[in-house]
Amino acid sequence: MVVTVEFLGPIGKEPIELEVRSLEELSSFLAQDAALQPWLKNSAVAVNDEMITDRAHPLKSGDRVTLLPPVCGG
Amino acid sequence: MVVTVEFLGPIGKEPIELEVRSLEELSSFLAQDAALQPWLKNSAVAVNDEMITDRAHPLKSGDRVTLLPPVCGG
Amino acid sequence: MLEIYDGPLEVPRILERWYGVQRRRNFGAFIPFVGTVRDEGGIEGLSFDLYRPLLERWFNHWQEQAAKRGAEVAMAHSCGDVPLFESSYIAAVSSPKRRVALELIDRFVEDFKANAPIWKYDLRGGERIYAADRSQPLCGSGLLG
Amino acid sequence: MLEIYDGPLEVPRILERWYGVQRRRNFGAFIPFVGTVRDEGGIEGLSFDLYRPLLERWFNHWQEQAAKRGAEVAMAHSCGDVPLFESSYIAAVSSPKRRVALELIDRFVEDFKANAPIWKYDLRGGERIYAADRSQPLCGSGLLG
Repeated sequence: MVVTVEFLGPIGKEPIELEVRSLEELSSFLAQDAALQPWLKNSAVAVNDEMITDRAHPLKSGDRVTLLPPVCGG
Repeated sequence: MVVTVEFLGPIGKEPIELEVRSLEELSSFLAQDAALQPWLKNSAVAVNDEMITDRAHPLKSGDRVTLLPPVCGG
Repeated sequence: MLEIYDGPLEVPRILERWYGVQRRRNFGAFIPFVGTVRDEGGIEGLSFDLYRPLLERWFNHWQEQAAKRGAEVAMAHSCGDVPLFESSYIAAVSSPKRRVALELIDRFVEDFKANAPIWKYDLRGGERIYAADRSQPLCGSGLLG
Repeated sequence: MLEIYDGPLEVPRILERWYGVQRRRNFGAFIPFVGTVRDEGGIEGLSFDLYRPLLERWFNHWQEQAAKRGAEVAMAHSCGDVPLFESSYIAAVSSPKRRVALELIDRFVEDFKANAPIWKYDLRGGERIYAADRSQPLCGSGLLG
């Protein structure tokens, strides 16, 4: 059950690999990093480049989870 | 009391000079030309390049009256 | 900037020039609308007459309205014949921010369609035929009817 | 047509190319929106990161929506640094008639602002500072918070 987590744009953190089964578990793990806490509150989440809005979304081995902080194009 | 009357775009008629005192009189005069009748019904009127919407607008000597048929720019 | 050209517009040249002007004036949003003659109904092209004194008056009024919102407008239009796939019309709005420019370009183009003193003709078999079916009476029409 | 460039956009070249394509396809209305970096707040320029896989997905969805109305969209965006008075963004809509193009350019640009996965930074003193005050959380943000 290894998933890769990517942090985009201004979060400025290298990707990590984690053993987690759910977004719930992922959330608990990432919350331990104080520098990440504000980003968890305002970032959207994609799994394998699909936007996810349901915290119950299951994770499977090899999934790529992406954190997308607030955007401003143009 | 000589006014000049111009016919724009598709009306395709040369300017004329007329002795008329009012738009009312001008209307009666122009209505005698059968070819002009449909244009009188669907054309707007400017006097000295000001759009006029009041038939009671007075005319004075030297005025330039312009008939503007339906438009389609672009 | 109201520009009248004989025949088709050189769209890339006009856009390049207008773009250069507006960005030096610190505008963040530039929206041109380009109108091109379509191949439809078997026409060979379109042709235009325009009445410059009232067109300038209409345009100047728009420039004043745009200025009240910190924006600017520009327009180019053809006079005479314009073949298929060539362009006869460019309207543009520049403003510091996007929202004003997006609102104004819509109103500017629609108001142009309703009120600019321009007459359109289809070109068929070398003849110029008034596009009566696509033309709209100006406000106050029928005063002499 | 989704085009990503390192640094500022060559706006006249891009517009000329897109204009050439759309008019050969018998579109009557072509509306580009050009976004240029303004001199404000003492910045030296802007810089951008973008996430291409989701940007392409977002763009393709728009292309499908536009196609349902007989229209097409195009977009160009900068990656990396863009100095003052240079442009970082062009969005364009082409359609047979004006009304659809005017409606779509507004929605396309606003939806881009809300949903395109792009991050903006101010350039100050050679540093890249996240434009947090001008950024908007994407739909569904806070899922892990």
